[in-house]
Amino acid sequence: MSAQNRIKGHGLLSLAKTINFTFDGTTYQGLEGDTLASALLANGVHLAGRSFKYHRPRGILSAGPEEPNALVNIARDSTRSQPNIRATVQELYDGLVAESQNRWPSLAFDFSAINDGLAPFFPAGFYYKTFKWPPKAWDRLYEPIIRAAAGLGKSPTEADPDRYANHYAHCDVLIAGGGIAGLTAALAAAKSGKKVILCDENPNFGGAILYDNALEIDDLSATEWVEKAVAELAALENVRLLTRTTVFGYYAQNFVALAERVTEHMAEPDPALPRERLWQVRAKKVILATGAIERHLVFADNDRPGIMLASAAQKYLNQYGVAVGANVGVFTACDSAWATAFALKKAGVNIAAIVDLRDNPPLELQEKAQTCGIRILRGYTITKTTGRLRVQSITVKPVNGGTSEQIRVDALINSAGWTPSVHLFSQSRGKLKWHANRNLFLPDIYVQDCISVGACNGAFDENELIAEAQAAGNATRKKAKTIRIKNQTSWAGNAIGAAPGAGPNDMVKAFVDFQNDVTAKDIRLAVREGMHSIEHVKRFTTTGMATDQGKLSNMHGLAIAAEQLGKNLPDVGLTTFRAPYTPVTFSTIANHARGPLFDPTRKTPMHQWAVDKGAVFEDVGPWKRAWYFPKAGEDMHAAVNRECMAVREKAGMFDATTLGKIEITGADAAEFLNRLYTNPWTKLGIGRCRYGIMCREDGFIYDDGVIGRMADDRFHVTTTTGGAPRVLNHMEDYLQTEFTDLDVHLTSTSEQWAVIAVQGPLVREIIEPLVEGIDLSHEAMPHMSVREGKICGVPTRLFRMSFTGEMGFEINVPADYGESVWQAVYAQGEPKGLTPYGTEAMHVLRAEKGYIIVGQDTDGTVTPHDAGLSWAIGKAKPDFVGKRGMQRPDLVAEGRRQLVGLRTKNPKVVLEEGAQIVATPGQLIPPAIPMKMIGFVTSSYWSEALGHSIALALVEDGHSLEGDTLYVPMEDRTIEVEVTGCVFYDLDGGRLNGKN
Amino acid sequence: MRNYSVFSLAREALLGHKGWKEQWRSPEPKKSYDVIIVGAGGHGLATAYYLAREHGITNVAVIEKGWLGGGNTGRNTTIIRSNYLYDESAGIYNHAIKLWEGLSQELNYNIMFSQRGVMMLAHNVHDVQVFKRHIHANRLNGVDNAWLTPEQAKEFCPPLNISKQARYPVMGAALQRKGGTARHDAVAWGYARGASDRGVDIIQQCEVTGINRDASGNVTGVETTKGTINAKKVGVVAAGHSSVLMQMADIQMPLESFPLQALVSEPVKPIMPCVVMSNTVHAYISQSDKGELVIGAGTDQYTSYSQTGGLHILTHTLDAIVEMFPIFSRMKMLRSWGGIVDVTPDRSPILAKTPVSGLYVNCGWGTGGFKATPGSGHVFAHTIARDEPHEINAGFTLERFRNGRLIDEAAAAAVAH
Amino acid sequence: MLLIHCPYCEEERPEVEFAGAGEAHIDRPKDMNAMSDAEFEKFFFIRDNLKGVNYERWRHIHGCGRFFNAVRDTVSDKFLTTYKSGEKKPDPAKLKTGKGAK
Amino acid sequence: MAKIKMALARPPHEGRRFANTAISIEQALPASRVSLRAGSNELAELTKPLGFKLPTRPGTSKIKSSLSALWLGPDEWLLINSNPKTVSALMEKLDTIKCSNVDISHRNTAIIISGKAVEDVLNAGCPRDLSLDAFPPGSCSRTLFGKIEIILWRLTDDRFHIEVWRSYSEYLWAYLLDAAKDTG
Repeated sequence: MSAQNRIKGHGLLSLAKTINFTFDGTTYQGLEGDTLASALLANGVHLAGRSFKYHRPRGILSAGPEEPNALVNIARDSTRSQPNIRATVQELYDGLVAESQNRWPSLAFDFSAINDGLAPFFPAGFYYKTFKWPPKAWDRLYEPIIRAAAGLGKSPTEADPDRYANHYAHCDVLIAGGGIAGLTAALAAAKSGKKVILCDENPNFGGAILYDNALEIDDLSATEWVEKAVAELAALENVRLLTRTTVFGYYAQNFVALAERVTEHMAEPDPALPRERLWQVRAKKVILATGAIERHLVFADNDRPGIMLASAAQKYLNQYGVAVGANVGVFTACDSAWATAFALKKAGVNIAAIVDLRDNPPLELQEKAQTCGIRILRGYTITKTTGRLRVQSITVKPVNGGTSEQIRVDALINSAGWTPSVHLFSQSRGKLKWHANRNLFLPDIYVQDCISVGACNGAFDENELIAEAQAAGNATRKKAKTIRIKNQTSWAGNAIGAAPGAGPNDMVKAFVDFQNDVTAKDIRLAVREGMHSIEHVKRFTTTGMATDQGKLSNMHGLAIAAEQLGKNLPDVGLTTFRAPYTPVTFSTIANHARGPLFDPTRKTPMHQWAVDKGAVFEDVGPWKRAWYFPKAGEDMHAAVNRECMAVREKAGMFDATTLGKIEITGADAAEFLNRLYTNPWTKLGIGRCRYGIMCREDGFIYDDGVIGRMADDRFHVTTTTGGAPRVLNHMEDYLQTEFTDLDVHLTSTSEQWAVIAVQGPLVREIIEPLVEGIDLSHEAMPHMSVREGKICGVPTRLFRMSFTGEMGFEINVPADYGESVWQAVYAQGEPKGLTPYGTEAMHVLRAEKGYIIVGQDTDGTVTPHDAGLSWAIGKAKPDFVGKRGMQRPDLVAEGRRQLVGLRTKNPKVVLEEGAQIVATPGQLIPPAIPMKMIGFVTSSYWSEALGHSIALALVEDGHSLEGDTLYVPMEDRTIEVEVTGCVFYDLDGGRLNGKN
Repeated sequence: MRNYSVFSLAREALLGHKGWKEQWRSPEPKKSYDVIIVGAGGHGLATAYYLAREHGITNVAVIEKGWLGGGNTGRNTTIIRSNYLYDESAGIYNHAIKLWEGLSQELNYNIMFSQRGVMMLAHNVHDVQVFKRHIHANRLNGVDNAWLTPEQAKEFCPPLNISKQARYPVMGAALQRKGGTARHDAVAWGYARGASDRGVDIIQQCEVTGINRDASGNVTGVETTKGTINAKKVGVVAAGHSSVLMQMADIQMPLESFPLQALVSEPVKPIMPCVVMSNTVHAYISQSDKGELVIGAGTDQYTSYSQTGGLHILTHTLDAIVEMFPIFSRMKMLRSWGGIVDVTPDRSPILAKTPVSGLYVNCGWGTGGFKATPGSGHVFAHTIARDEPHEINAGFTLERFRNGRLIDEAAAAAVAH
Repeated sequence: MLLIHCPYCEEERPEVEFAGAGEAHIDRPKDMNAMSDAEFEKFFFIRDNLKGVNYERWRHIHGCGRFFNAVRDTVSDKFLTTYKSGEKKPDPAKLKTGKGAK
Repeated sequence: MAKIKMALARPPHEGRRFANTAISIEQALPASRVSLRAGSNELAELTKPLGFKLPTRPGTSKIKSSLSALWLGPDEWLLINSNPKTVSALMEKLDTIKCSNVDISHRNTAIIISGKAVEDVLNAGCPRDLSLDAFPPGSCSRTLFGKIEIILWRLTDDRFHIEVWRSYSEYLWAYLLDAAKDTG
């Protein structure tokens, strides 16, 4: 189809550069530089969408981001489907495919439009009053229907292949809005040496001149002036220009968020480019030059396709060379719509009439209208419009009564005047002031280093606007040069609230919020129902809550509510403006943090070796840890049994690198440990280790680990894997803020050392040949000792310790050597049966010995006493963190849950971790709910070495129940268990020294 | 009270809806009341409603600094569940669920309680252990909560990503089918209407500036921006402002108030059939009846009464959402906002008498208060009326921070070590 | 994202480099064992949680690693000042709340 | 006893590099690193073993031949010697002085990033103002990059040295490459 409404000699686009696009399956022709909306209008298409609630046919209303109606789905391909795109903002590209939304079967005939006929039954908030019976029917019947009807577009259904980027930026001056005000401020700031970022949401700078190009600045046409200004700025080093970039959020301390649309306008985007980029800008000063948005008039049936904002019609004409109709009516309370009428007339469009609510519009406008033969209806309103899919006529009537007249039109442009865009100012938490004489909220009290200039500050006159902008931008004392302005368009005059003919007694649909189908009636009803605060009105009617966030509707809603309440408008309150200014893509905010960059994945130096050995990994905090090493045909159970038996009978090796490590140095290191751990440390000899427990002040177990003394003033502390950062922070806190008297320093060495645990009866003979300078004999190096020497020729801190109950060593080597030493040890031991084992086998082995895992066998409510670790509390110590806390009444009371062992009566049954424990079988049949639970299973495994299952549990007064029978009620059965001690294997611990 | 029904709606439709009366009265405060509730959020209004309905105490004022339901009630993500670990928690949240189930009918106000199911994702072995512990405890407490395999989780919530390649693959989920969402404003309005109709005065735009006591320290009423209002009993239900109000009675609270943010997407056709929560990946998401994805973010790290938070908090929320639901990558954030949540050391609420005779407090719900609204109001009304706690809130005392008998839901979900 | 002046690095740094560390000027008693349960409760659980000028601790955890104190208005979130831990509580009356934060 | 086979060092991302017209990223060679902690009274004594006065102005560094000292905190410096073999000697020298010295040569690894787009690429993940006036050559600081902690050290106008814990280096590489995609 060719574009019949494109007018030669108008607009900034080249008629030569045609491109094709499709809308609802029909292919149309547009021009490079078009928006989807301008291209549709060029092709005479006004009908672009359906409303949210009544599914009324809707046309293109605006030419900007405030558009509530023309929302479409655009899909480059199945993975790049994008709902709710504003046709008025989307730039056209060759091959663009757009679909209308929220209609079935077609846009022209939408089945759900039946809602419109039933509208009387669906007033604001109707759903609160019904759908209550029968009780179960709400989420089974009514809600699914309401949900299906609601929603606009469809969510994408495939993962998004595009990339998104982030950029943190800093500047002296950030300017939001690149109209005349923004450009002027930018020039002034840049010339006074400031680092400037200027951004605008449109593809080009210019702002309001995109509507009004009659203006002359310094004897240049507005367009020429803008080009010159932009060129001047682009040439400056200290200026960054960002187009297609929306300032969407204004946060504390001048932290401002921008969304840049990088590729959305391209036919074939370079895959290297991000689709969108988030800019997080810290500005010393923010200049808001966000302009103003024209309001529609609230009158009967003001939502028909073909009815649009006057400024939009002017933009379509002046920028895109598109006439929005051939016989256009004008309905206004503001001078600027007259200018649009004149421009359209000049372009050969018939103006059916200018209907002005005001009795006395400015004389010069009336004279000009007369000279170009436009009919003027002063003091008139519109009481009715016709046309289902496109407006066909308007019915006009004198405001003060009189006879009606129907006038045929094929489009109606209207204006209620201009609303300053104070959204960002309000987001900055500045306070607005109501100016009754102009019906405007304007910035009043600033709380951040920020200034509003131009239309968003109420300066509708270019001379005033430019002076403001120069003053705001200019950081020098120099007086700014004066700029000459000619052919200004007046923005004077406005109307707010319902127009005459849409009053409380008129039974008409006069739309305030188009997308959410909120009429003046709805707002009056809300007030009648007791919604006296604008927040209530908003929530009850949903006005201002659609995707345009009330850019057009807020002021009207306020005015109508105020009128109904008989209050002054500001006393009804103003709903808070919230970020974002316009909707922002989730992934633009997430940007790089997707897929592999969602969260860092930490791997040990031996990770690849485990991968090559076919290990299955588990996530432990940020770490990937080898969980078990299945051989061909083995399931987890078989692999873990094999790994456990290897450790018990021969030897196993385990990657313990992820354990946290902290080097504690300084003359008072031992004293520091005395205060931070429950155990005593002063007497720990050099070369010896001890298991330590850490509590917080509340006396509950916080972390644990083995600590070795390397020198009088140097300790090697280990922490749990997940606890490492927390523990270091906890220690630093006490060191820096409480125990400032101590000479101690803390350094994380978690990643300095790769740690290879070798455990089992054969480990000594396996590693001995690799070790230099350390005597590994029992006598020279007993259990719980540490030595420094060399292994495989590299320095090592070699610990003699065990988390399995077998003789064990933990080989610490500098991380770069970890893999190589691991391989050497494996090569040495493999012939003797040395077997790599994972975290699961480690868990089984330690459970057989009753060693706890903090966070599994304890849960932040368990004291060392509860865990059976009273022996680890330094009774003699005057104080340590947690000592006082564990003396509180409830922590010393009877009936606390204490850690015990459990054996199932049926040895083959393995309890489920987390299973709850009850005392009396009497509760069981019939199951009396609720049951009194006296504890739960914290750890539970099959013990291949013992030939029966084992479990650890926290049980009320557990320590005194040894030998008793308790019950574990499962869904299908009840399991009998016997309470035992925590140690199941090698009760006298002889194996630690290679005995038994 | 004008009955709400499809019939009254139809009748009004033909009369241009001129017949609807205001849903609640907006009276000027009287000199004195039997009970004053400070705070007209869901919990406060519910308390007033049950005082009137269950205990015949109708001479009640609910005093609100702003507009009713304008605090956390109107700002939260409306998740309702009761699959908590400890008996006390399970008790009160399940009490709430039972009340939720009949609430629309009882209030003659559709609060849109939708039992679409709340699914909590397990991403590592430790999560699995913790969730299993919850599931077993819940079963013995009569609370529904079921374990799902990743495949079952995907079947229940098709948009979910259960790929093994995910950074934190889904290892399973705990599903409470009776959990779901409700329409937050409707809850406040429904209770307000019900309370007002029973004689309760709801006084908005009236800030409490002091709590008055007699010589022997007993409460005598409150000072407000609309003058002195007397009452022998005052219940403070002020969420984020609880510390501020309690300080007026010289009571220091174990509370800190943090900013909590939430956001919604543009509305789309139904895609999320249930509520999904992940503590490990830090994201909470559901879809409203309007079609917006409703997403809860985390708290900022500093105390604040500003009702605003940092963008980096939303960044971490949305990267988590996109990780769990890659198909939502191109969805757009439509609106974000902040509330003030009052957090106790053990993350469990305080619903109790105070050392000051005649003063009662209901606070500390942190990020999870909405789900408890009916249960909380119900037992708090009992506590005020009888001057002694209901057995269901007997454990939620102030004293527990002195004797150490905490109800530590947070600790019980301790991080894997 | 707040901008926080680190008294050790002597410049303003983005909030994400810091970790909030709760209310300031709660000292650990020299003799914990002499505390009553009530005193322990106050020390460990009770917080001012003031609406307005608040004294709080921060750690420049991803910077110099130091703990320090700050005076911040919890209504505007503006910092009145920050100071090294161990220094005494500044008098809020003497602190001016300027435009922007700091 | 048989001769022990010497273990091999396998530093992360050995020899890894990326370059386009605007940015170059390369894995730094292994080096000696010591975390040095000392109070103000100890500073004087340290001058001799180090061969220079430690920088005491926040966020500044000092380089003398192969040894560099980076101010990280009021009592904390990172010592880097480009020769990986010198760490034990350095540790021993410091052992004789009242200070805290901990060998972290293997805890950290480093990436060198340079080119005209270097500030843009770093600002994709680092929230700091990296302009020359705010962060001139010689500046160094612990900070954040995306979700990880790094030490950022500016060597010249368009060349940075980034220290990172070894297990985070994979994330750092991936992020830098992602950020570099649309440069050059």
